[in-house]
Amino acid sequence: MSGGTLAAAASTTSTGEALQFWVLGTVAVIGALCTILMRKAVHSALCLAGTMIILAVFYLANGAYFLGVVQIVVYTGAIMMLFLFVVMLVGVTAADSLKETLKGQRWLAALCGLGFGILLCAGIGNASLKTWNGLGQANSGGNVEGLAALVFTKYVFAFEITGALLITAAVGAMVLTHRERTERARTQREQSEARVRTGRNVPPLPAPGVYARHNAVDIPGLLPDGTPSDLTVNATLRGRGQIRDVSREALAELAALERRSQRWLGREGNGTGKPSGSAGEPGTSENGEDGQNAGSAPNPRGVAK
Amino acid sequence: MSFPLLTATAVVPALGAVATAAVPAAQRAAAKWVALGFSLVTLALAAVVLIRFDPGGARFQLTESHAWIKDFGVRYELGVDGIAVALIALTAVLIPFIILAGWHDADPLESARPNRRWRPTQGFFALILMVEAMVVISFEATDVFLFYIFFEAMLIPMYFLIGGFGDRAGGRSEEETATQRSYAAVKFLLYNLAGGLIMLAAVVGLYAVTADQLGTGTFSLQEIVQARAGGHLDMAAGTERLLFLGFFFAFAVKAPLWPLHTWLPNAMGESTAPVAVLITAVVDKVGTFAMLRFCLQLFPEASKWATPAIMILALISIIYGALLAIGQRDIKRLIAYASISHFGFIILGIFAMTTQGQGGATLYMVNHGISTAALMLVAGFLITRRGSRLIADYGGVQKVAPVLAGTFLIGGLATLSLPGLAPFISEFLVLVGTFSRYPALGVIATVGIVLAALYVLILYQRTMTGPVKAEVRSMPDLRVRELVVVAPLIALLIFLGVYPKPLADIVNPAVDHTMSVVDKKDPKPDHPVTDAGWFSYSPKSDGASHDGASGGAK
Amino acid sequence: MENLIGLLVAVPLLGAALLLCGGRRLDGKGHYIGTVLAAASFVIGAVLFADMLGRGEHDRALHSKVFSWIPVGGFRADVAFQLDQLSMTFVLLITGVGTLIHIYSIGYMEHDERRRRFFGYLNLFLAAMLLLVLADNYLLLYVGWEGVGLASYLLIGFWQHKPSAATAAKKAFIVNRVGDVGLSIAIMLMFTTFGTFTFAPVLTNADHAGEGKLTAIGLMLLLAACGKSAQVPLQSWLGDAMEGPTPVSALIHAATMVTAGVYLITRSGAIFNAAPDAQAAVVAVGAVTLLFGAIVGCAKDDIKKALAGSTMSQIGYMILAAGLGPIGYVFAIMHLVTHGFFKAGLFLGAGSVMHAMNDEVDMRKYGGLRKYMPITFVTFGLGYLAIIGFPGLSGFWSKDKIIEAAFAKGGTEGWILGGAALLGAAITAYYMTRVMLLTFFGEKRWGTTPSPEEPSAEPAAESAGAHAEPHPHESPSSMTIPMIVLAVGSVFAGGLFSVNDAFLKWLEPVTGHSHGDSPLSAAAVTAGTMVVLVIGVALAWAQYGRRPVPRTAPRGSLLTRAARRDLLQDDFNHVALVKPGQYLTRGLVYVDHKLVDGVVNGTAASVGGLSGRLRKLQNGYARTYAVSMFGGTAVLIAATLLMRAV
Amino acid sequence: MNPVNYLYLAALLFTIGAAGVVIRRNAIVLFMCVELMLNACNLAFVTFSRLHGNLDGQIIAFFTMVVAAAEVVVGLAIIVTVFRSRHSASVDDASLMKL
Repeated sequence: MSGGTLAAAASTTSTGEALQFWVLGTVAVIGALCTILMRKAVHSALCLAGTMIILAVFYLANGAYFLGVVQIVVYTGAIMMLFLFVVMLVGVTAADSLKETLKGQRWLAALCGLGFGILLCAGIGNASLKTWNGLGQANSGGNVEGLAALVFTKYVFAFEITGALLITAAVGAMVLTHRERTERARTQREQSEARVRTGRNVPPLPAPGVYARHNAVDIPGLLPDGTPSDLTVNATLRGRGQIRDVSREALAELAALERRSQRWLGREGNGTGKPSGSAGEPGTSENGEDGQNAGSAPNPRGVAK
Repeated sequence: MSFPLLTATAVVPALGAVATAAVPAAQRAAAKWVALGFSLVTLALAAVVLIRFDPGGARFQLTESHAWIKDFGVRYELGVDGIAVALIALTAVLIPFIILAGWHDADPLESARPNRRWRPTQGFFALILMVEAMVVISFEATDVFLFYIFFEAMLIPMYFLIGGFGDRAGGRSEEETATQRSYAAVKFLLYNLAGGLIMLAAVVGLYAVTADQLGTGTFSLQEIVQARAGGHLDMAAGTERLLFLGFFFAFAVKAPLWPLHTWLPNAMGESTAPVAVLITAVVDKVGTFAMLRFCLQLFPEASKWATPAIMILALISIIYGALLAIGQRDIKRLIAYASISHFGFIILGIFAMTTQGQGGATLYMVNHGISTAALMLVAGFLITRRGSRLIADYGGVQKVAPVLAGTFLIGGLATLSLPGLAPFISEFLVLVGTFSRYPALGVIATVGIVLAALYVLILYQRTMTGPVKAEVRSMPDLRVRELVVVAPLIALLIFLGVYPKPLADIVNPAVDHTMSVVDKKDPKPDHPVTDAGWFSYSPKSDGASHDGASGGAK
Repeated sequence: MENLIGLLVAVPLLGAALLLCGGRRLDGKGHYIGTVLAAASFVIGAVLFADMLGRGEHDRALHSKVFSWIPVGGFRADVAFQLDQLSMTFVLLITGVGTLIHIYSIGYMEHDERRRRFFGYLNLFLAAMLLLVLADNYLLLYVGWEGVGLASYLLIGFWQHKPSAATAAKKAFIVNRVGDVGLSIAIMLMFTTFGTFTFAPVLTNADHAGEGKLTAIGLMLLLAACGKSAQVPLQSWLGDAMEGPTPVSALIHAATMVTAGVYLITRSGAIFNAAPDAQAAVVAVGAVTLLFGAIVGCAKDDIKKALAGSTMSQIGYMILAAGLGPIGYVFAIMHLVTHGFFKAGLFLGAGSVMHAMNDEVDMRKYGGLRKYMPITFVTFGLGYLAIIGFPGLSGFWSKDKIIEAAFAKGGTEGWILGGAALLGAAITAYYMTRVMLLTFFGEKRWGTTPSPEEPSAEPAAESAGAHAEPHPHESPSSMTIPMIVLAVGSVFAGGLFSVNDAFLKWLEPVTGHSHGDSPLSAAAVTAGTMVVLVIGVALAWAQYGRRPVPRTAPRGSLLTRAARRDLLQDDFNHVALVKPGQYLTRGLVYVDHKLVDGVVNGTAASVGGLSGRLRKLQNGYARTYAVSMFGGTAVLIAATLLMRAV
Repeated sequence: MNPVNYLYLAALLFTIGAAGVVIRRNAIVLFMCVELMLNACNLAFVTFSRLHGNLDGQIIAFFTMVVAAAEVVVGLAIIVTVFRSRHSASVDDASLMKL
């Protein structure tokens, strides 16, 4: 804050501000880069939020106190949260591969980006920005008052119009997201009849698998041969690809059970390894990663108790 | 101010178009009558214009002038000189006949009715009236921009007339006819649009030039001409030439001048005969008219600069068009190429820069309109009877339908400009006008006379004479409606051929003025005769004629 | 009086209008109307003639301006008539012979259902021809000039259902058109030279203009004359023109229209007098044609074509005379008139013969007709004597004078021309005697029916009547009376004219006259003519009189075969003009379609292809568009920076 | 240090944002990149207002924020709707502009 006042006064900045600029600026750039490079939307959002906060600091440093606050409150507070909500809606863990599908897109992007940046900097460079008459007297009556004066005198129409814009936006958002149910909800009878008509999975959909340790909607039920069935999982989760497969451990327990019973019956050697071998085969879900952490989490030892 | 006569003349057909289009789908007969009525009212108005116009009076008469787009100095300026009056009269006279001739042309479409709102008949006649309105106003406009707008807008109704109401007598499958028709329509549109766009560039350029020379840019013909005369406006030779070329290109496409002519045979061949008449007798005249009014008067110097090239092109058009007409197998295409040849004559006359040449060219526009209308319409009647456009499908028609054959022959004779019929006068004037300045060109152009005789007589011989073909044996002669269409045209041809003086008197002052703008004088005869009146000539007897004889001996 | 002149033209024109627009209801009496109107114009002509005789020699000319026709700038053409002795002569000839032929046609065309139209065309022709000779300026003359062309086109092609007739008509019109080009160019030249093309001022000031211009004008006029009067090299149409009905051949292609060329040259005498080169050309054309026509006439077996050949050569005489300048003008016109009489008579006779012979035209299938159709024989015979120049008959007076004039031209030129004229006279005697013998003497050769493929001019040849046994009979009086009248004319006209040079005195004020300096005395020339005459007749007699004539023509010498084909004129035209023309047009049609149009379509196609490729850029991926926007912005910035820098 | 560096920083951020818009397929991330660009602009505005010594730049930045907020609201709403119908938030899947 103090650095800000200093900067607002002087044409050149204090070392403090310079230091602040270099440090935070680097962070901001890194944040921005992360925003566009992270595979998961959530991470991007967080990085962006960071960058924005830094920008808020810079606003303050540039003597735009009001804006700085607004930046933090509105952007980092509201807008980024809105983003996060949508990310949740679309799927937190969903990460899109950074593999480029469009031919030559990367190169073009890089080229344009470089050219653009260089040109921009060149532009700033040969612009004659020598005399910095700071915001001293502009902010003399207080930054907020100054802004208010401007907003309600010079920019009053623009101000009103932005108000209208916001209202419109709000209404628009509601209209867009609100889904009117046009047709009557189908009764169970109709649904069953439809199922029979189509002939695909005639009985009602199976419930998700429920175990003593995993009681979650994102865990598919197991088929007799131990493979998971996606039918048992909510469509949205399936759409996001968030299915945790636990078929492997179930099979492992089965195998352990057999081994123990065999030990008791005193017949060793024959048949061992087969079920365990068979146990290894299934349990490949479409999301290997999830399969991994799902498999690694529990230990078979506890099951015995 | 007085009653805006010129505006009325243009607005009435426009209203007629609207009214005709508004006639409900059920009664198409009514639509036809409405269209005919409005065209007749237009004719009456044109007659009034003709009467109110005073040949000896001011250059532009019955003028109207209102500011339109102030910022660009565009004005709604109307005014007619003798040339415009003559051409307006021609248009107003021809349209009723075109409508009458096309009385049943749009009917075949009615049979296939996709829905209630489908009413081609109304559309057909409405479009014709629309074209009339636009043509008339572009004859009247003395503001370049105003002219340009209607010069271009004309294309829209024409496009639909060609593409929508084609000639079904191609002797081809329905879809092939359709493709040919749309090809012709698109070709017509593209050619003329190309010309028009280049002209638009020139129009803008003209505005720019006037703007930075006169201070305020203007499109008004009179202002620019006066400014030039007063020396306030002197364009650099280069710019003037470019602008001239921009204008001329558009007009040359419309006219059409070789080698920009190829759209005409397609358009005329594929469209119905009345529409073909509309194209060649009415719409194309705007092109030649505009050469006289805009090219020559806005850019006199450039016109003189370009004259040799244009004369050569016109000459090529004359000979080339005639030769191709001889080579055609399709009646309507033959007439189209004949028209190309005639347009060559018109342009030749315009750029000969002699009173005879330009006066002849103007008369030629009128006469060619009438004669081609007569020939083409009769050809149309013939084609609808036999259902084929190929010359080879006819023969001996004269035996079964003598009246039809007779009218056809008269139309043909007019086309080969037989003395006693109107076109002769204009053609001869053009030739004299050309000859008196460019003897060689004049002589070559005269060869066109022989070629014209060739293609007309070959056409007549192959279709009308010879043993009667089986297909034409049951061909009916002209009906009353058709006779009503043709007879007045022929009467007009004969009248204007015998007594063209009234027309000439209207045209001459305008032509003289154009000449004065271009400041060209007619070449003087080498041995002008003092007294051109009649006095008895008696050769010196014996003695004098001795040396005549001895002269023969030496 | 002046107003009567206009009436002279208007009356037959009215007749034409009536008959052509009148429709079927006039079919019954159309021919009477036509004839009466023709006669009326003759009467008017006679009245004017009487009036003209009543006036002094130098103020005989009348002039009447009807209205101003084309006034454009310096270009002033009036519809105005000028009736002087020269025009008067033609008026009488045209209306007189015309009327007679109208009468003749009443009988001749009796069985034609389109007789009304035929008379309409005849009246149209009269009107046009009168306009031609009465016009007081070249442009109006041009109107008549093409008008007679049109009439002749319509009449030659009167039996249009016959392709041969239609083709002949077209050919006639187009060849004439070539001549008309000459006339129109001549008019333009006059306009550029004198600023007017009215006879009087042009002719009075002719000698002021440069000789080069005058020569050009003269040559152009000659070209016109060649076209209309079937002179070499534009003579090819006359033979085919015989496809028309015989009265037409008599009126248009023998008596009047084809002589228009002679009128033109005589009328423009002043110009030719001042342009010796042009005159020389005229003379050459005349001499060549008179031999050419005569030779063709000798070879033809078709009676009408033979007569056509003779017409050609007789007109050759006239042109020759006219080309001689003041020495010859009068005699040219005189021969024109007498020729009008006897050639019309001969044609009518031929027509009557064909009428009798079921329209058979091949003379080798005639023979011995004199006892079957005496009147025809006598009239035809008189015409024959007249044309070969039998002493005392019309042809003798006029042709003899021309030969004299030819010699009077003086110098070697004179000798050559005179010789040609004499030779022509001999050949004339030969082929006319041949015609006479083949037709009227010898034993009858028409017993068997003519086979259809033999040349036949008249349409009835196709009808059943042709194949019946022909039984010659004398024609109805409506046909014989005109023949008799014409025969009388062809006997006495020449003599009448020559009584103390009446005709010479009559025309001199208009054409001027000079006697030239003849190396031979008139008597000598006359003697020479007589000798060659006898030789010609004797030859013909030796060939056709003594021994019987084969029904089918012998192969004949090379010259004969060439002559049968009009001395290869048509073949020449075909090879030199028609074929190349056809190739040219075909080629141009191809070029127009492939080249001129091809360029356009090619452009269209290429644009289409290009856009098709560009379309691929629009792949629908928002990010691609984003990149382009990004790049675009970069470019914009660069542009602004450059602007700033510059 | 010369405050012009703020401008350089803004330019850099803007470019990065633009590049992100071009590179990323996920609509949400795309939007974040747009936000980044807007913020870069705001920074520039603020710096300029410091340069000129008046508050107009800040006003503009303020408006920009408001507009950005509105844009985000609507945009995200659209994304949600699209996701509902197509079960995907990738912009490439919505290549419907091509017929």
